[in-house]
Amino acid sequence: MSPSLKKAEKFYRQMLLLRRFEQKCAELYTEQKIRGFLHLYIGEEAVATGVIDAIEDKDGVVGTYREHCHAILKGVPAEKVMAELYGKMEGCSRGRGGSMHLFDKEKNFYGGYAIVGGGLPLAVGIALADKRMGRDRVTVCFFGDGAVAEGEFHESMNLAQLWELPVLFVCENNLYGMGTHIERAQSEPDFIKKAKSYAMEAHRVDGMDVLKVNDAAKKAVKHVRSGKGPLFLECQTYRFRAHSMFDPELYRSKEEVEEWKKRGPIITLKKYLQENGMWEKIDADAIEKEVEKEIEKAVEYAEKGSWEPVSELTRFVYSEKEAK
Amino acid sequence: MSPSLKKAEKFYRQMLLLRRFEQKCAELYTEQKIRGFLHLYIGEEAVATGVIDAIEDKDGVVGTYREHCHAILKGVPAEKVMAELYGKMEGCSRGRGGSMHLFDKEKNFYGGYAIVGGGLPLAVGIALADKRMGRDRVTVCFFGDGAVAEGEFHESMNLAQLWELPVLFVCENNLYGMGTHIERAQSEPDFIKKAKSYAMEAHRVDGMDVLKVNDAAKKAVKHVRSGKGPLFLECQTYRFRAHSMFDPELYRSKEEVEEWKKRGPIITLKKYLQENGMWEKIDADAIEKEVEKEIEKAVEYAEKGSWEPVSELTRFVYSEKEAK
Amino acid sequence: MKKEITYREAVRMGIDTAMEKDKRVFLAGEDVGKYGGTYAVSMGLLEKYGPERIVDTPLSESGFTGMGIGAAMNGMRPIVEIMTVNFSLLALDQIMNNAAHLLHMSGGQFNVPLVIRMATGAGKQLAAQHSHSLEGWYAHIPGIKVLTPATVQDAFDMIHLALADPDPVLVFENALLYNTKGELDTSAEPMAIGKAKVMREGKDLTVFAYGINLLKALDAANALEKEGIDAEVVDLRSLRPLDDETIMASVAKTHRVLTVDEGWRSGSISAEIMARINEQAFFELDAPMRRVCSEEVPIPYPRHLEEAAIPSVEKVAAAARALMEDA
Amino acid sequence: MKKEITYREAVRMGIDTAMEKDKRVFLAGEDVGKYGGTYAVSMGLLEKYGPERIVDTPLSESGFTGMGIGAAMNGMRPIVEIMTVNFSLLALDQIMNNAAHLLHMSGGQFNVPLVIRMATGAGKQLAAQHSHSLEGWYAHIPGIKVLTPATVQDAFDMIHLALADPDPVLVFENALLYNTKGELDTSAEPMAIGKAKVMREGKDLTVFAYGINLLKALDAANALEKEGIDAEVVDLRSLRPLDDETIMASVAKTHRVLTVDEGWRSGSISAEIMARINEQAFFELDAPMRRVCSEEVPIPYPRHLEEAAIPSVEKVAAAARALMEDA
Ligand SMILES: Cc1ncc(C[n+]2csc(CCOP(=O)(O)OP(=O)(O)O)c2C)c(N)n1
Ligand SMILES: Cc1ncc(C[n+]2csc(CCOP(=O)(O)OP(=O)(O)O)c2C)c(N)n1
Ligand SMILES: [Mg+2]
Ligand SMILES: [Mg+2]
Repeated sequence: MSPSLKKAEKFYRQMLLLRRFEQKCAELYTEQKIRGFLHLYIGEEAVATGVIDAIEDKDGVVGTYREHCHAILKGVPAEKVMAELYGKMEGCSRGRGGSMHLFDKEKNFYGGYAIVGGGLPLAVGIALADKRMGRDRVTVCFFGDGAVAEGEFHESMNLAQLWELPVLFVCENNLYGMGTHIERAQSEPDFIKKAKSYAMEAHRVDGMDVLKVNDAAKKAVKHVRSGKGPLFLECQTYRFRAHSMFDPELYRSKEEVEEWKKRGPIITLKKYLQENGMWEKIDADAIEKEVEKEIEKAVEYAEKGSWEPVSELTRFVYSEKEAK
Repeated sequence: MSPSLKKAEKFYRQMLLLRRFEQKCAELYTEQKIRGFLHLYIGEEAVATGVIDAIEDKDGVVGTYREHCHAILKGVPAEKVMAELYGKMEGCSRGRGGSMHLFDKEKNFYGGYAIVGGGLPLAVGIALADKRMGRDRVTVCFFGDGAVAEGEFHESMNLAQLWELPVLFVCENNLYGMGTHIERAQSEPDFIKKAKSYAMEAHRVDGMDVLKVNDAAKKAVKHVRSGKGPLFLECQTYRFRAHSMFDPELYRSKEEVEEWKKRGPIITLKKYLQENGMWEKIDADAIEKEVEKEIEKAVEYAEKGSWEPVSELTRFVYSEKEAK
Repeated sequence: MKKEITYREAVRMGIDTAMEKDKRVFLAGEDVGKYGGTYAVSMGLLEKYGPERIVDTPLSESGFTGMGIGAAMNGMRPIVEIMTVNFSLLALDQIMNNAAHLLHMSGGQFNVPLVIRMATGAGKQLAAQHSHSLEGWYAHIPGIKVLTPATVQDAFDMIHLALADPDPVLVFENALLYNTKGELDTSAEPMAIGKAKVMREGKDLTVFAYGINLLKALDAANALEKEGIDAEVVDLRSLRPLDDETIMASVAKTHRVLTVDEGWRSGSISAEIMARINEQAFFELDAPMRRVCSEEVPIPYPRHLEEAAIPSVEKVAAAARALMEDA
Repeated sequence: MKKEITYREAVRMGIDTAMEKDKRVFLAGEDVGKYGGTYAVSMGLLEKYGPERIVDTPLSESGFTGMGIGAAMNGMRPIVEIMTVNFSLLALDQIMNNAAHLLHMSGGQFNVPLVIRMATGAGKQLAAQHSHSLEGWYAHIPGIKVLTPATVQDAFDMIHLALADPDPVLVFENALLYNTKGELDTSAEPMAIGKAKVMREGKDLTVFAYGINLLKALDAANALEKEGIDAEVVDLRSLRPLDDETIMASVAKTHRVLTVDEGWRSGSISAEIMARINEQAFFELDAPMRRVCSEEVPIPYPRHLEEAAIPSVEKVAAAARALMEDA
């Protein structure tokens, strides 16, 4: 713990950017600039922020359909993410993927996957390749509590541990898979027990506190990078918004949401900084303004972007170049 | 423990019947009377014998492709099983299923399933129906150690426990899934830990000792029948023969097999009976002869059976009667 | 008895009336209960029937589909909702190897009176992994039946038809249809499984379609009418079994065939319809049959590319025009 | 350079030579290592390459297929063996939603140079759950390629062709072919993916087939020859892409078409071939096209019923005769 001022400021800036970015997304969705499904990460920012800070550029990330923030944190420019949400050719997936399928090969962002659980086996394979090719790389795989019920979770956990692969499994436990509470989806909601049933090292952390997440993630990444095999990190968090933009939220009370909001990741960090005399050293107003500007820029970039010509629809069904 | 003489004799007779039945099958396979895949249970008889004795006629059984013995023990006449292995219309599945797909609705034998793991969700559903319809019934689902790696195992265990269904999961842990030893298939070979990760009651028993299996099964069935939810019973056993009739057995040593044979289920029971002064009270020769006769009868029945006319090939793709 | 309602309401009423009538019927799937159904189809049913009959499941498509099969084998009448066809691939082993095969491979002993409902189709900008149209593909599997309600009446009727069937029935509800409106007559005798329906009589060509594409075909037919082309439009309704009789009768009348479906072109249900017409009515044909299907690409997110990838009224009309020009 | 070997040996040699040449290639699947492969294809390779390159996997079809996709995305050249096509349904979500779609939905960034091998087909009395022929069904999926080696030469060549391809390639090896023998010329230039091959020239009709049914078609052609019917036989080799050019050229020559495949009749690859010929060569046809496919039943265990359910030399010959009688 006790982060440097620089790190604390970085986290604050990042989480604010993510928050404002997604608030803007919600706005743009009602304006119908963004279409399809839009799953916001608002409330959960501390998880991706704390974890992705703990890895390096060369490391890989596999995400879900709720991956805007992960992509941005991994270095995908916010403007390319926004352009993707618009469906513009300048987007990080050429506009074809939209919100649920962000990709950036250069940034080692291996994608957003919309079939729940579908990304886990890929992470196993990416890590296997790294191990076999002798590369010093870690793959981080994010997924929700809902995914834990899927068969692919089970198979992937076993394979990763059996072959001692460099994967960090990060479970973003926000208590709900859509409208289904974990208690109604899991006969044993204690996920640490599950991880242990694969003999996998496992830790749990308060996912609303970016500093705690970061601490746990650094230890986890160290473990994985050292060749000790995979690790399962459960981050206990909460989604403040609807599951996606269509969701009457009949399955939880306003009070429950309000209760969690009190421990929101940005508030929690701010409180820590205040209590540790760091808050005054940060120019929060300036950060807010910079963030606003970055988002404006992203929107502008997306607005100015172009539509992929229909004539290119069939490009990349297959590769244009031969394999190397 | 300390079974009645009657029970002990029953087990001895049953296991001998199963053993001789399958030895005959192996013979008939080389004579090409039986074709396709043939998976023998030889060495593992104590498991099915001990478990199925613990349930009632009304209870259900779901098996795998290694299910001849389970079918016979559940009351499917040996002759109908043999006719099925011949592919004759008098077989318990009209000859269409063969070795891997024995069915007998009347006997509540819900079938042999050849997709590993594929039977588990069915057992969950059968048990769910019983619970919802208020029937006092238990469903026993048999599967191997190899099946534990499949996603369907994971999903089924969770569903059964979540809904507290009357299923008894019996894992026939014979250490190998085909040629792959459990240590090379499972990052955590301790299956009790796995069951516990679903908060499921779990026990392990020596699967070479029919009396121990029977004891454990009786307790397990009591638990399940009393409405306390499912139970996972691991029976540690060993297959003496090849995985199927095609198998060079490169993956294990002759010594290993011989070591296990010393604790074969029939030998183990015999030794127990001898040590407890029960052996002399059993007319082993008579049993042997009766068993021989029953098998002869079964073969005769199968030989005399008829082939389903080709004109009936398309019958029962869909039901002939309306639903009730 | 007759009233104007949405397709969504018709499905809900179908489930509701069936559950009232038969205690063995239950609905199970992800978020069918507390959430009210992703497409709000089952909204309110949990309150009415309780969690034992409106069963929220964990994300375990293979597990709960297999559960439905087992429950059906054991005397119940489950309706399993697989939220969308896109997730049904995870349950395909259970659907093919168990649901579809059990009756035959058990020699007629175990029938599986299971209903599986799924939302299907593209058109909502949900991108590659959420835009599949695989109902024609499922129609390849012997042992199951495949229904594709396009109208409010069928949305209601087919729930009852499917539940009354002794064998597994898959019902594909195109997600774009949920908000469409139409008249429901609950006292009407439902048209049996396996019957296609001539929705519009015509003499120049026949358009075969189902689900959302039936509406596109009807719109195209209206446009074509103004150009003097008189298209017959047939709602296939059931992709397995296909109604050869109605199909061939229409071919014998119009002698020109256009099929429309949203599956990827190669190997979609259109190919099967064309193959059958070739076999059964070859000499009735005045011109090669044409098909309008989806382009052979994963469906992209942007509206204009998605539209370019799937059938549209314009594409149907254009194909019909071309068909009329064919020698 | 030329030698007579079995199909099994040819596949093994294909894998072996590829692994020697390229360190990025590895083979993973159930029992490919210590057991030597269910069909003994990989026998001896574990000893040669060790467990990091001949990888025994647990029973986790979805998991290890997805693993192969990830490894392919990250610079390796995996060959994933799904023991038989029957188990591939468990991996279908990974194959369709990831392997097939990744390149397109990532806007061209992530290609997936993955090879998936599976044994396919009936004929060994393995009953309903172990007798599927789904390769034609897989050919519906854009983004993958589907190869069906029928000869020893192709069994070898196609491993190399598939590995050289930048995209996912599924190779279906009919289990009955493993023991067949033929000549292998390792120095021959392999015939590209997507090319069909005329295996027997003829002028009266064309039989399109692949895999085991190619052999049946050739046998039927020999029988027909004695009756004065001169059949051309085309080995499709690749079901996706299909070689329209070769197909249409043959139709233009013989004017009569018979397709043979072991998929269930409705919606098998034969329907697609017929649809394309209807579209591209309708006026070349002298008679309706015919197809010989599997009956629409789960394949039963007994020999006589299994034979009745799938294509045979006799059925092909009979269909050819009938085709020649058609007006
Ligand atoms: C296999 C599959 N089943 C169902 C869905 C529909 N669906 C999308 S997200 C979701 C809930 C997932 O919950 P969780 O894994 O906890 O992630 P969260 O949305 O909470 O981040 C569901 C049911 C899907 N996309 N994929
Ligand atoms: C899904 C699936 N994958 C692979 C196979 C091929 N196979 C048949 S049995 C078997 C091993 C199963 O091992 P286990 O569950 O331990 O049962 P055992 O044979 O030892 O009784 C395998 C790999 C199959 N039938 N189904
Ligand atoms: Mg969640
Ligand atoms: Mg085993």
